[in-house]
Order: sequence, then structure tokens, then C-alpha cells
Amino acid sequence: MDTRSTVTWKIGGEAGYGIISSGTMLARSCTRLGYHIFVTNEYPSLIRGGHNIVTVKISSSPFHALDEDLHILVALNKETLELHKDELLPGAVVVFDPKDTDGSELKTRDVALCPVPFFEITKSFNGEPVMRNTVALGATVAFLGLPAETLLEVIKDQFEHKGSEVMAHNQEIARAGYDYVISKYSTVTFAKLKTTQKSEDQLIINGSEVFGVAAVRAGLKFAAIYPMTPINAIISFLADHAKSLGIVYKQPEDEIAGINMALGASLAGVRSMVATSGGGFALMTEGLSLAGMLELPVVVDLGMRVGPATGMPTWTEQGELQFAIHSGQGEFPKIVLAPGNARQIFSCVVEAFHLADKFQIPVIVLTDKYMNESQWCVPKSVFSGDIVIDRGKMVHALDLGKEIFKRYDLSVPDGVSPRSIPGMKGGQFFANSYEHDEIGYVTEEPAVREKMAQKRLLKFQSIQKVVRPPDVYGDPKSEIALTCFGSTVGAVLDALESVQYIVSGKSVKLLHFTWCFPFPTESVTELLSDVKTIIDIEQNGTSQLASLIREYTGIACTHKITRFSGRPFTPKTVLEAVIQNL
Amino acid sequence: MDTRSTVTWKIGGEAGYGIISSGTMLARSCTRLGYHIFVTNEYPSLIRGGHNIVTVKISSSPFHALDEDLHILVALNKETLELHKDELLPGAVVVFDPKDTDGSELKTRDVALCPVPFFEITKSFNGEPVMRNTVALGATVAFLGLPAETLLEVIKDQFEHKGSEVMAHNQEIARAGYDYVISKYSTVTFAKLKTTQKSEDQLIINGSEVFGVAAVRAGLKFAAIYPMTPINAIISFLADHAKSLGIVYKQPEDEIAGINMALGASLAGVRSMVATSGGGFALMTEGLSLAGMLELPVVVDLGMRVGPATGMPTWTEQGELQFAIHSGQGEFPKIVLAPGNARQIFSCVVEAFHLADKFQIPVIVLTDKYMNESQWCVPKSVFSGDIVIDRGKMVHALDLGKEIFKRYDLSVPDGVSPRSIPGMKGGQFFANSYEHDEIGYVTEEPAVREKMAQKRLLKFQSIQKVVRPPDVYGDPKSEIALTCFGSTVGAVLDALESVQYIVSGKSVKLLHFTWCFPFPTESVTELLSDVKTIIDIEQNGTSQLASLIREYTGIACTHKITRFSGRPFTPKTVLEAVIQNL
Amino acid sequence: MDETKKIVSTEEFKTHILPTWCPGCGDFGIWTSLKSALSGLSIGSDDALLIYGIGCHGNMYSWMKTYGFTGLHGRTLPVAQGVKVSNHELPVIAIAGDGDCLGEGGNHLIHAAKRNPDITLILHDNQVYGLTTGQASPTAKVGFKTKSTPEGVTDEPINPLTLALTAGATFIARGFAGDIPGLTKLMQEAILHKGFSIVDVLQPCVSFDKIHTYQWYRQRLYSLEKEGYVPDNKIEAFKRALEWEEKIPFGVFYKEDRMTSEERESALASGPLIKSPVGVKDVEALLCEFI
Amino acid sequence: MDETKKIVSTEEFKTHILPTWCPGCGDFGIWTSLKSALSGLSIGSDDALLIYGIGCHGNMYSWMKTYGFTGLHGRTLPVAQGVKVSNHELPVIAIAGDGDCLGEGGNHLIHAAKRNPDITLILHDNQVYGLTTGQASPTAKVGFKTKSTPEGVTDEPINPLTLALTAGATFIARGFAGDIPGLTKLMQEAILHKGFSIVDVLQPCVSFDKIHTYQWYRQRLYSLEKEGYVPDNKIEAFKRALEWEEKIPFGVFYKEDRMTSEERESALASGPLIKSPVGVKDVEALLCEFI
Ligand SMILES: Cc1ncc(C[n+]2csc(CCOP(=O)(O)OP(=O)(O)O)c2C)c(N)n1
Ligand SMILES: Cc1ncc(C[n+]2csc(CCOP(=O)(O)OP(=O)(O)O)c2C)c(N)n1
Ligand code: SF4
Ligand code: SF4
Ligand SMILES: [Mg+2]
Ligand SMILES: [Mg+2]
Repeated sequence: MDTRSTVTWKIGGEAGYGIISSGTMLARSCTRLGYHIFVTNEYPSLIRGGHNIVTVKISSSPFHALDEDLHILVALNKETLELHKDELLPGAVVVFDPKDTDGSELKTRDVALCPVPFFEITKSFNGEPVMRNTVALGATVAFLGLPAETLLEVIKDQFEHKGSEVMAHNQEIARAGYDYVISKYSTVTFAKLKTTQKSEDQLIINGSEVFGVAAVRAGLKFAAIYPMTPINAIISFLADHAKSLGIVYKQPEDEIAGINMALGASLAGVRSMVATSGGGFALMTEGLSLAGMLELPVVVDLGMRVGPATGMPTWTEQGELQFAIHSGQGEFPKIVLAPGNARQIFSCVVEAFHLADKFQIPVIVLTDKYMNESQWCVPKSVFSGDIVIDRGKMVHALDLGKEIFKRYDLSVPDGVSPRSIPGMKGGQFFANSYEHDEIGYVTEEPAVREKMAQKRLLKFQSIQKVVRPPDVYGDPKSEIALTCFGSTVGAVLDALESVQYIVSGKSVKLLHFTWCFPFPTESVTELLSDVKTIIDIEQNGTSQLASLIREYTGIACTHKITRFSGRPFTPKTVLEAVIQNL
Repeated sequence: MDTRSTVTWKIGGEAGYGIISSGTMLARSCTRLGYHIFVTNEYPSLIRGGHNIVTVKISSSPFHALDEDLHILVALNKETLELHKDELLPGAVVVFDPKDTDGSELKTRDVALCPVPFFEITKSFNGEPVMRNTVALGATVAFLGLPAETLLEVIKDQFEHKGSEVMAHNQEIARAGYDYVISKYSTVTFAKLKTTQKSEDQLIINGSEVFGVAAVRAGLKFAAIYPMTPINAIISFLADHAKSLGIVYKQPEDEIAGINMALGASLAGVRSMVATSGGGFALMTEGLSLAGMLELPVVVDLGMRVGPATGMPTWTEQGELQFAIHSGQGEFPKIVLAPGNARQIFSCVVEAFHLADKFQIPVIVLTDKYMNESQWCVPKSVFSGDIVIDRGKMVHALDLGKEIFKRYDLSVPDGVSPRSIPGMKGGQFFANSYEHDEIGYVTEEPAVREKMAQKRLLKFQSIQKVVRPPDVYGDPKSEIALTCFGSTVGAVLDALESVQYIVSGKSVKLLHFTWCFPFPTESVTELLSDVKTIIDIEQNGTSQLASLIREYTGIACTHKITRFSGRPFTPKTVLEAVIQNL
Repeated sequence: MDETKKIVSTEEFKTHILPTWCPGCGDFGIWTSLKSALSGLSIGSDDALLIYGIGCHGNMYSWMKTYGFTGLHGRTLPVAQGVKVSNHELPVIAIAGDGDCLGEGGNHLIHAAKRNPDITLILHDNQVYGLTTGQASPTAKVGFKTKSTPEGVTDEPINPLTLALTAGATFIARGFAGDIPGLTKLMQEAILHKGFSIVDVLQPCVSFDKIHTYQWYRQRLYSLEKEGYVPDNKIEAFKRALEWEEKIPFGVFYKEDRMTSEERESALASGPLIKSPVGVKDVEALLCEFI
Repeated sequence: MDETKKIVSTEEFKTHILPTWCPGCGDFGIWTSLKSALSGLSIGSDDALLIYGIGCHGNMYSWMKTYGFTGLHGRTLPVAQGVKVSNHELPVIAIAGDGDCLGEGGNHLIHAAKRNPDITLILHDNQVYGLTTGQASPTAKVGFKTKSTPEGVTDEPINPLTLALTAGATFIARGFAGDIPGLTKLMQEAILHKGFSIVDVLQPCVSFDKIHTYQWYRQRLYSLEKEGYVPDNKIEAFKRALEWEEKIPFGVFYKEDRMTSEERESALASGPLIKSPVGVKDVEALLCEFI
């Protein structure tokens, strides 16, 4: 029997909460068996109604992004068939309820129509209509050729806290879906997965949750986050775990309060963060400038979504790179990072807290709807390793009281002066948003102002010493380079790997920026100076990274691929666009 | 008798309101006699106390900026002598009250010490101590060799509304100061002005007032402005004239309310504006993005001051060029203008209202403390000419009602669709901050989203057709170019004119940007491509215009002159820095 | 509102989009009441501007055909004031959420009330941030478990009525999404009131609030009017507005005649700003002030 | 405040900068009262954090040597809450202006009161925006002519007391900048109060307000305490707080014991957040939730 190493599965139906969790349960079943998975959801900015879909890609080896083509489509309503029929691979398995449709919309297609009476099966077990998902899950596992037991176990873990009855009920229904397919469609083998070996535990976790885990591991103690798509999952994560982890999550009245609370916590001596999307970030920009002036560490999760204004809240974009870099009145140092996947979110967030303390500045981590709300599979070991926490320059109680404490000591070579914490004896100072002297007293003396401004700007140079160059994939000597930042990397990597980094006969390399600002000028100049063709790929309309590259290196990207429909790039769209541009 | 074409006068003393108005009165006296003047004040961010100074430059021919060197220093306290003695030209006239000091701090200097008993004279007329200014004014006019009558007339106009007694009292005291100098210091001729001819009426008006006059001439009807230095003068101007001009000024509860009120007014069909400084602007950036999405015209006066955070509120800087350009979540078109002097404020503001309507976008006019609070002399004719007001694409009532009105009609070639005004029959639409279709209904369809985003971005191209190149001064073929934007131009022009655009034997040209964004790429590329040496001059620490030039043309400025002490450039500092860099 | 004789059917407000609210959501009742309130006042789809917040409540515009403004989360009232001062002949109604206008936009509510513009605010008071899937809103009552308060709300709730009262609103009422005739009447009174009027509408959120159901409210609500309450005294209004839990009053709590901010604006004396000539032509006197 | 026996002289707060307020400004009285309140409570310059708004009032930090935070206009209270939750053993006092904390920052006042953190707010109520040279503040009374209201204020003033009351503040008092002993006492009570306390201080601005002088206030002020008023009832407090013009009460209007936001935060049960270990080490259970 032919089996595949990769299967892409999609389920669609009207909104409700079942669809998203069925994606998670399928993913967990697969990772528990050793597969790699990726789960995305697409839904309108509504609570109910509208078309919701979840896509899960399952593979026996690691990969970076979703594919467009489906091996299995599960339709919980008729609309799903209509909307997604063009995504079906020849031979694909199409599962639907004969109550909803006879499948005639796919009549002329080369697909395996597999009606499964979701509704009837659910009903025969006295289940609610919402439990059709569970039937579909059982059916899916059967089509994939996976053991029912793993799914039943996942269901157990999911529903255990609701009591053994609920749990058993769900298991029963899933099993019924599974059995139906086994008995009825034993010949439909199109979507059967190659068996694989499980090497280690993998988490199924969305990007915002990764952010939260990384933050608490890095010593976050206080977060003030006003709800906003696409960072709501970090609120749930922190609120749910506040008690057990001994941290505080506060829901502020607005984003302005959020950033100012976080700065208060930072001054008081604890690591703090905020999270928001573009609109809320706009409201925080004055506070960022304050952080710059007071030299207070703070980490900002800027979860980008489609703009401008309210835009399309539940769709993805990378429209705020330049806004983040230039945010806030006046001039002050900050760092902007842009992880591209779950592992990088973890490492960038840990790094962000470290850098914020090291340089006493705000650090912005750019995330987006796609990475925050998609579920990634990540080996547990990624999250559980040792993390060395260095709070940066903090004055010791013993060193205080001898002479007047200079919080903004100008004699430091790197622009970063040791700080005291309110309450420490002899550590008195003013955290002053007016221009100030070394103790924090207000000053308008030109010479002091100049020195204090220079001190802050000096941090740009200090940061240059730790700036990370872009990650380079492919042959570094290639004369064709692609450039991208943040989550776009997934689709680009899968595209390039699928052709072994050879496009139209030419070797291609990729520069992926997870560190965007201060710009890694030196390394990028080196990496791009002998390159003839530079194709910049961004999930926005104005190619903001390309602008940065030009601003700092003078080098112009020769081609710019943009996408601003709210839909993430796929490997196929990337590859086609790159070929077209060559 | 030797006379001069230019005199720089300074008065200093403790805060209080007299000092600033004495500068204005001196300036008025001079312009009424045909001189050109410029008045700046420097004061700390305090209501009382601290050292306040006003400087007036008076010249028989037009000029662009203040000089550093003083011909007359009037000290209303001892501190003034100490602080400003190094600014005195050899032979300069130093006026002080013998009660405050014997002038010994200037003993070794080549200056004309001219004690005038301000206090005693004031007292002898039963005047308040604050009226010492008036004595000083009379004395000043005598040292300048100007007729007392003009000053007395100015005093009359100034105090008339307070009753004839107050008026006469002030006149008397000014006259006494004048007479004292005439009788006592007839030999002190160092600061005598060349006589001049008055050609036309000139206004003494500060930059914010020019903004206000321009706005109401351009059809402003509604302004919502939260107080903030350095734009408070436009509040007073609009509040004081609201009744007579038939406009509405509202003090909003915060800047967020301000921009949203202005957008409401704009939607309702009237020209509207806001004004603020960097911190308030930060709070408005979400609203700017909304304007971009709704395609609503609005004009923003961004009065820059020293940042970051609260910074030095009463000192000048140009730190928000890049922030202005990139402000707001997501991607949308806007225009950023940067007038360099009072005339340019007038023309840029009129232009701003025009462009905002023409492209249905927010237009930001960058001003700063220096230009807003300095008083300029501007011929009356500059303000009184005809202004053609074109509200841009507005749908006519007669064209409505036939078919469904498409507020966001996608078929327009320039990205700008005609708009209706709420209340018009048949003009119903949604001003929708969510992505929307042509009527304004929400949409998340990728194709519609793409088209609507493209429509907005198309405006960038339409704007390129009317983009203004930088003003070029000097020989366009020079191989050395200076670049600057906004108010820095004054000092640079005076510096270059003083050496006839030849520095170190080489011809130098100046590119002055009053239109900053969308960047005039084509013209700048042409103007700079054959230039060997480019010296960028900015009142900030990170050379933001230079970054823009590089970003859009790839051309790097070879030298960067920055200044961020809060003190404006002077012709001398500019010239020295340029010479040093050559 | 110059054509009060005009017949406006609620059908006029229909769009091609069907409501996407959860079945049973209190927003349905508010929407239905609003449509009949407007039609009863002969305000048709071209005759007024409705300004919506961002939240489930704000989604209403998609199925409510009038001039509409859906701006930023929390900012309905500043927009409304900007519109009203520019065209005070246009009825302006703000449709806001409790998160929207007591959380993000709390400051604007106080200051709008203080100024008394002739604007009506319909406040969808459902104790949650519905659209962001169920965090506690500022009106959430103590003990209520939500996504952001898994241990239950511990803060005191904000009371929109006492808040509006202390800030100077001149018409303060509470309605119930489950009482369409009553709510319609309150909305009409509010719209007809000259000045800043607020109708706080108790709105069950069937998805994220399993406590404050229609049932829960019905068991507690009582009509102020039926009790003979006269809404002309701030202290009495304050007292009533503090009632909760056992007995919850609805109806008009307070009403007062005060000049509106538009009436106090001299530039509007001769007509709406949008109708005055554009661009000051005669500047001679103005310029002479500076010479 | 663990060293309550310590002797703190008001001299301890001295800096090298002399006050730059206008001679006669009410801020002097507030400053003097604050210094003696702190010294009376043995709170020295290293023992507390004072958080200042931007305005004339906020300039106080320059001549007030304690840990100080001078942040953004309007944002004292969020900062204060962030500090307090991180170190609830530290006394945290916000020094705010009426423009600062009722205009720009009005929303934060309501929400701080709602949460009841153990913070004291001293509100410099001078009816103007002093530092920006005299525009009307939210508390400016009707008719008052200012730079932004040349025809006189027409809006209703905001009443900080009723606002705080309706928002849930647990200690609400009014003091007078001209009554240093009385104000000192109120401040001490406020600081000692466990929960969100606000002292609204009537503060003459001698430069921009020629009406509400010391004299004007003295003629009208009366002591609640002397009248035997008991500050334990919201409705009575509301009534008293509405009094103005002829008779103006001062003293404590309302006081209530309620759990503070810190007391309700489980992470703080075992001590301040700054003292808990940094970085979660044992993540096994947490990670297993995701497998
Ligand atoms: C500045 C900003 N912050 C946050 C959001 C995200 N957001 C959208 S709706 C909403 C809350 C809605 O709650 P509410 O106003 O009570 O409306 P409901 O959904 O309950 O009707 C939030 C926080 C936003 N759009 N803009
Ligand atoms: C965001 C922002 N907006 C405006 C300002 C300008 N500003 C500084 S102080 C002030 C008003 C001060 O008034 P108030 O708080 O009453 O203090 P007072 O001077 O009366 O003590 C304003 C508006 C600012 N610094 N920041
Ligand atoms: S989530 Fe609640 S408020 Fe939103 S539509 Fe559903 S029931 Fe209504
Ligand atoms: S302006 Fe008023 S508040 Fe400010 S210092 Fe002077 S008197 Fe005090
Ligand atoms: Mg709500
Ligand atoms: Mg004030």
C-alpha cells in the first residue's frame, strides 16, 4: 500500500468552537505518534456565523509552512465544498454529511467522495450537533491510517476535567466515526500516512502561548495586556497560569494604561511586558518614548494584523515594521526583533527580556496573526532548557549610601548606568521624563542635555556589538538573494527546499531577518554586496524591509514581492513569484 | 555718524510676562519704520522664575535667522550680564540698572557700560516693578537712534483697550527711558541703525499665529487642540477669533479625542485640524491610521520640541520627521510638509488643506518651537491674497439617488473617489475602519481587500505627480550640496549668503525640503547624483532627512551636522561646521 | 429631522448582510428597538449618522443601512461631537459597547456628558468584551469568571448611570434588551432629548455570560415609571442607580434641560458650520492686529 | 513603612533647587503639607515613591527629595499601580493635576478607583492648566474666563469627589492648600488608608485664576468633621460633594474598608513580587498541558 510522508487536511464549517479544537486534537494525536504538524485557522472577525476553517499539515519530517493543496477535506456544511474544491489534489478524500449535500458539486472532479453521516452518528449516541466534529475526527484518523487509540487518549486528556461521562461520550462518538470509515472506505488509501518514529515529546502550542512560556521562563512577573486580536491567547495563557506561576496579569483600562503600568513595574524592579496589535501599539508609542527617556526595560509583543485602522482583525500582515522602528516622539534607542516561527519566538522573547535589561530600553518583538494563532509543534526540550537570567546593571545595596547615587551616570562607556530600585536605602533618584542630569534632576543646560542625549544614543553603538546578522539559508555565495523577515520565512524556506535552493537553474540564498533594528548594516552589506538579484518578499504592500536595506546599505532590492490580502504566503505562491521575477 | 544695517538686541531677566511683550513692541516699532525683524524667546518650562530672554534682530534688509553676537544687551537683573557677556560684540552697548550691579563683571571688556536706573525711573512715575521693561524699551529705541514717537504709538495700540490712563502711564515711562538715554548717552552710537524706507505693512506674528491665519483663510472651520507647548499660541489665536471668524475651537479632553473630533468634523464636511507636539502626536497615530482608512482629509500641526518623552518642552528640535512619516498602524498614504519660515508656514498650511481634500488623506505639517514661538515680520500682502479653495471630489446632490452611491468607488484612476456628506439624500455609505467594499460594507474577501488597499496605495502615485522638489539655493551645478528641512533653513541661508555660496573656495548649493514625504525621489536623485560632497544639517541627533535621502535615492550624505541641545542653529555655527566638514 | 411627517419603515434599514450575532444575543433586541425608534421618529437611512464602536455591538452597522461611521475601539463620542458641531441639524447616535466606551473610551464619556452635546449614546452593557471572545468588561460584576478573570472578577464594577450622572449627562436611562417596546420608547425619548442622553442597555451575552441571562434580569427588573419615580433629582437618581442584585430599576433616572454645547457655540447661531461660507475672505481687521 | 519609629525631618526632602512656583501659588501649601505628612509618618526620602504628573504641580519633584517618577502628562495612576503591584510594601503616592488626571488621564482615575490599589492620589485642583499658561481645566467652573475660553467656561465642571465616589474609591477627601495643618492630617489619613485614597486639594492659582483666591475659598469652606458628619455613606457623601458656591465642605467625605487589588492578587500572598524568585524553573507540568 502506498503511503505518504505528508498530508494536508482541512475542516470547514460554520463558526462555533468545535472546529478549532478538532484541529488541535488531530494535531496532538499526530505528534504523539511522532509526526510533525502545523495548524492554522481562518475565521472572520465575528463570534458566530461566517465560514471557519482549520487546516492541519501532517508530515513525517519537519517542514516550515502549509501547502495549498489538500489531501483530505472535511466539510461540515455544503459551503465548505464549494469554497475549497479548487484546493483538492487529484484523488483527494472528500468527507461530508450526505444530509448536507450529495457531493454533486464535485461531480466532474477526480476525488474520492466519502459521505459520512456525521449528524446521524452523533444523534445515535445522543450527542449535540456540535459533536459532529468528533465524528469527523474519528473518520479522519481512519483515513490517515492512524490508530484510533491515540485519538481516544487525546480525547481523554482533553475532556477528563469535565468528568468521565463526557469523556467517554466523546470517545464513543469518535470511535464510531473511525469504525464507519474503516468498514466503509477501506479502499480509500489516498491519504494514508507513512508510519514514523517518535523521537521526543512535542508540544502543540500557538505562537502567543510560546510567547507566554518564554516570558515566564525569562522571569516575567507582570504583564498588562488589553484584549486585542491577535494576542488574546497570551492573555488567556497568563491569566490562567498567574496563580500557579506566581505572576500577575492585569487587564488595564486601555493600552496607554497598559504600557504605563508595565513601566511602573519595571521601575519597581520586575520584568514586565505588554502585548497588543497595531492600533493599541499606536496608543503606546508615547509610553515607549518614556521608556527610552527613563531608560527602563520593557518588552512589547506587537502582534501585527491587517491594517490600517481596524482593518481585518483576524487576518495576517507585516505592516508595522517601520512604524515599530520609528515609534515614539523624539530620539531614543530601541530594538525590534521579528521571530519567524515558534522556536524563534521562544528564543527571541528570552533574548528580548535580556536585551531590555542589558541596555535598559524597550524591545519590541514583532509577531503576527499567522504565527500567534497557528499551532506549532515544538519539541519539549526547546522550552525546558536552562535559562540564565541576567538583570543587567543593578546597583548593589552595599554600594549605596557612600556618595550621592547617580542613576544616570554619564561616565559609563556603553551608555548604560546601574540602576537602583525604589525603596533601596541611599538609592534615591528621579525617573524623569524631562531632560535630566545624572541624578534625574531636570535640566535645560545645553551641555548636560547634549551629554544625556548622547548617552542614550550611545546605546545604539553598544547594541551594534551584539546585533545579530540575518540567518542565511542556501549557498552564501549565490548571486541571487531573497530577503524577508518574521513569519514569511516558513513559506520561503519550504519553497526553496522543495527545489534545493536552485531556481531557474540558479543558486539562490535566503537572508531571513529575525533582528531588524538597529539594522545589522555590516553583515548585510557583506552578504548583499556581490549579489546581482535581490528579491524581497514581504507580507505587506510597501516592502518595508527593502526600504531598511536601502536606507542602511544603499543597496536596492531589484524585485519586490508583496502580499496584502491577509492570507499568508504559501510555498507555492512564493516559488511562482520568485520564478516570475527571475 | 556711523550707522549699521543690522543690530541684534537682547533683553534678559526673571520670568514674568513683560519681557516677551517688550520684544514684540520693539519689533513693531521697527517694522513700522520699515525695518525687518525677527524675535525669539528662550525660557524654561516654568511659569515663573528661571531666566527668560528675548532676542530681536533688526535689519534694514531682509534676513533669515538670528546672529549670535549682540549689539545691545539689556539686563533686568545681574544674572543676565553673567550669562550673556560672551555674546557681546566689541563696543556693544550694555544697559543695566545700577541698583542690580555696578557692571564690574564686564570690567575687562570692550563694551559701553550704560547704567539706566530702570527701577528708580519706574518708581518716580509710580509704576510697578514689572514696568521696568518699558523704561528699557524707551532706552533701547534711543540707543537705536529711532524716533520715540513710533514706540509711543505702538504702546498706544497695545494698551488702548486697558484705558487711556494705563496707556498714558506706559507712554510716560517709555518716554522717560528714552529721554534718559538721549540726555546721558548721546555719544554711544554703536547701535544706531541706518535709516530705511518703509515699503509696505509688515505683521509681527509668531509661527503658530501664521498657521492659524493660514488655516482660517484656507477654510478651516473646526479645530480640536489639547494644550501643549509649542502650539499653545494657535489655541489662543483660534479661541480669541472663533466668534469673529465664525469657526469653532474645542478643547478636547485629550489628544485622542482631538483627532477623532477632527475626523468627525471632516466626515461631516468641514475642513478641520488638530495641533500638538510629539507626545500628543504619538497618541494621535491610531487616529491618523483611521483617517487613512476612511479616506478623510485632516491637517495636523506637529510642533516639534526636544524629546524624547516630555524632554525640554520649551526648546527646539526636529526629532519627529521619521515618526511622522511612519506614524499609524498599517499602510496608508499621507503627506508630510516642513515649512522653514513664516511665509512657508502660510503657503504650506494652505497647501496642506488643499492636498488633504484633494487626496482625502491626513497631511502633517511639521513645525517646531523655534518657528512657532518666534515672531516673524511678514508683509501683509502675503496673507491677504486670494485663495482658491477646492474641496476636491465631492459628489453633487443631483448626482445622487440614481444608483447606489459608491463612496469608495474602485474605478477611479487616481485612488480618490467622490464623497458624500451625511444627511445628503441617496448618499448613504459607511465610513468603515474595517476593510470594506465600495459602499463601505465590511469585507474580508482577499480580492476586494487587495483592490481597496491598492486604491489607497495608488494615492502615493497620484501624489508623486504634485510632489514638490526641494528648493535649491546657490548654483545648481555646485559639487557640494547642503541638505536640510524645516526651520534649519534660516541659519543655513544666512550662513551661505554671508559668503556668497562659496565655502573654502568652493561653490555650495543648498537643497531645502519643505515637502518631505512622499519623498521627491526623482528631483533629488537628479539634484544630488553629480554631487561629490553632501553635508546634511539637522536639528536632531540621528540625521533623519539623510536617512530618507539614502532610502529613496541610495545616495549617502557624506557628512552629517547635528544639533540637539535645544538651541537653534545660528549662521555662525552652521558656517563653522560646514567649513570643518570640507 | 425636518420631515417628521415622512413614513419610514424599518425595512428601509435592511442591507444584504444578515446579523452574525450569536442566536439569542441581546444585541438583536437593541437593534430591533433602534430600528423601530428611528422609524417612529421618521428618521430614515439618509437622515442620521450612527457611530459605532468596535465590538460585537458595533457589527450592527452591517445590517443597519444608515450613514454609518465605524471608527476606532472606544472613540465613538469624540467622533460624534466633531460631527455634531459641524452639522447640528443631523441626528447623531453613538452605538457603543461597555468595553468600548467605559474601558478604552471611559474618558470620552465623562467629557461628552460634561459638554452636553445633543447626542444619544446607546450603551450595550453585556459585562464582557464579546468580540475578543469574552474577557471581563468594566461593568462585569464581582465574582464573574471570564477569560481574563479565571478566578472571578474582583474589582468593583463601573456603574454607567452614576458615572454619567456625576459627569453631567442630561438624560440618563436604563433599558433592557429583552424589552423591545420599552427600549424603543426610551431610545425615542433619548433621541428627542436636547442634550447628551445615555441609554444603558442591559444586554445578555449568551456566549460568554451564563449568569446574567434574560431570566436573571427579568426576575429583578422593575419599572421606575410604574413606581411613580420622577427623574428630576440627582440624589434620588443616584440612589436608584446604586440598586442592583435583588431589584434592578429601569426607565429614566434623570432628566434635565441645559443648553447644549452647540447652542453655546456662537459660530453656530446662524446655522450649521457646513453651511457657512468656506474660507475667511475679509482679513483686513484680523491682520491689522499684528501690525 | 516598616520603620515607623524613625525620625524623619522635613529637611530630609530638601534639594538644591528652590521652588519656581509663582509666589503665593497654592502648590506651596500642598508641598508643605505633604512634607509634614510624610515626616509625621516617618516616611523618609528612600522610603516611598512619589509619582508626578506633568504640570505646575508636577514640578514639585525638583524640590522634594524622595524616589520620584515624573512620567507622561496624565499617567500617574497606571504607573503607580504597576509599581504597587510589584512592590506592595512601598508607599506609593501620586501627585497629579486636575488637567493631568481628570483631562488627559480621566480614564485612569476611574479605573484605579475601581480596582482599589493601596495608592494615594493628591489632586491639585486649580481649575486651570497652569503650566501651559492658563487654559481651562476640567474642574473650571462655569463662566470662568481662560485662555482657551475667552468667553468664559460653558461646560459643567467635573467633580472629582463624586467621580471618585461613583468609581469606587475607598477614601475620598477634600483639602485646601491654604490650610496646612488640616491638609497634613488628611494626607496622613489618606496614606494610612488601605486602598485607593484621593485628596482633592482646592488650590488657588494666583497667576491665571483671579476669582478663586484664598479669600474666596476661606469665605465658603466649612469642616465636615466639625459638623459631626460621618463619612460612611455613599449617598450622604454624594449630597455633600454636590455642595459648592455658597458653602464648600472639606474633610473626609467617604471611607470604606475593601480588599485592595494587591490583597486580591494570589501571587502577592507570600510577599512582594520583586522578592519572588526570577524565572520559572519547573516547567514540566506547564509544558505537559500542551502535549
Ligand atoms: C485600540 C484597540 N484596542 C483593542 C481592540 C480590540 N477590541 C476589539 S473589540 C474589543 C472589546 C469589545 O468589547 P465591548 O466594547 O464591550 O463590545 P462587545 O463585543 O461586548 O459588544 C476589543 C478590546 C481594538 N480594536 N482597538
Ligand atoms: C500628551 C501631552 N499633552 C499635553 C501636554 C502639555 N501639558 C503639559 S502640562 C499640561 C497641563 C497641566 O495642567 P494641570 O494638570 O492642571 O497642572 P497644573 O499646571 O495646573 O498644575 C499640559 C496640557 C503634555 N505634556 N503631554
Ligand atoms: S459573543 Fe455575546 S455579545 Fe457577542 S454576539 Fe455573541 S452573544 Fe452577542
Ligand atoms: S501658574 Fe498657577 S498653578 Fe502654576 S505655579 Fe503659577 S500660581 Fe501655581
Ligand atoms: Mg461588551
Ligand atoms: Mg491644574
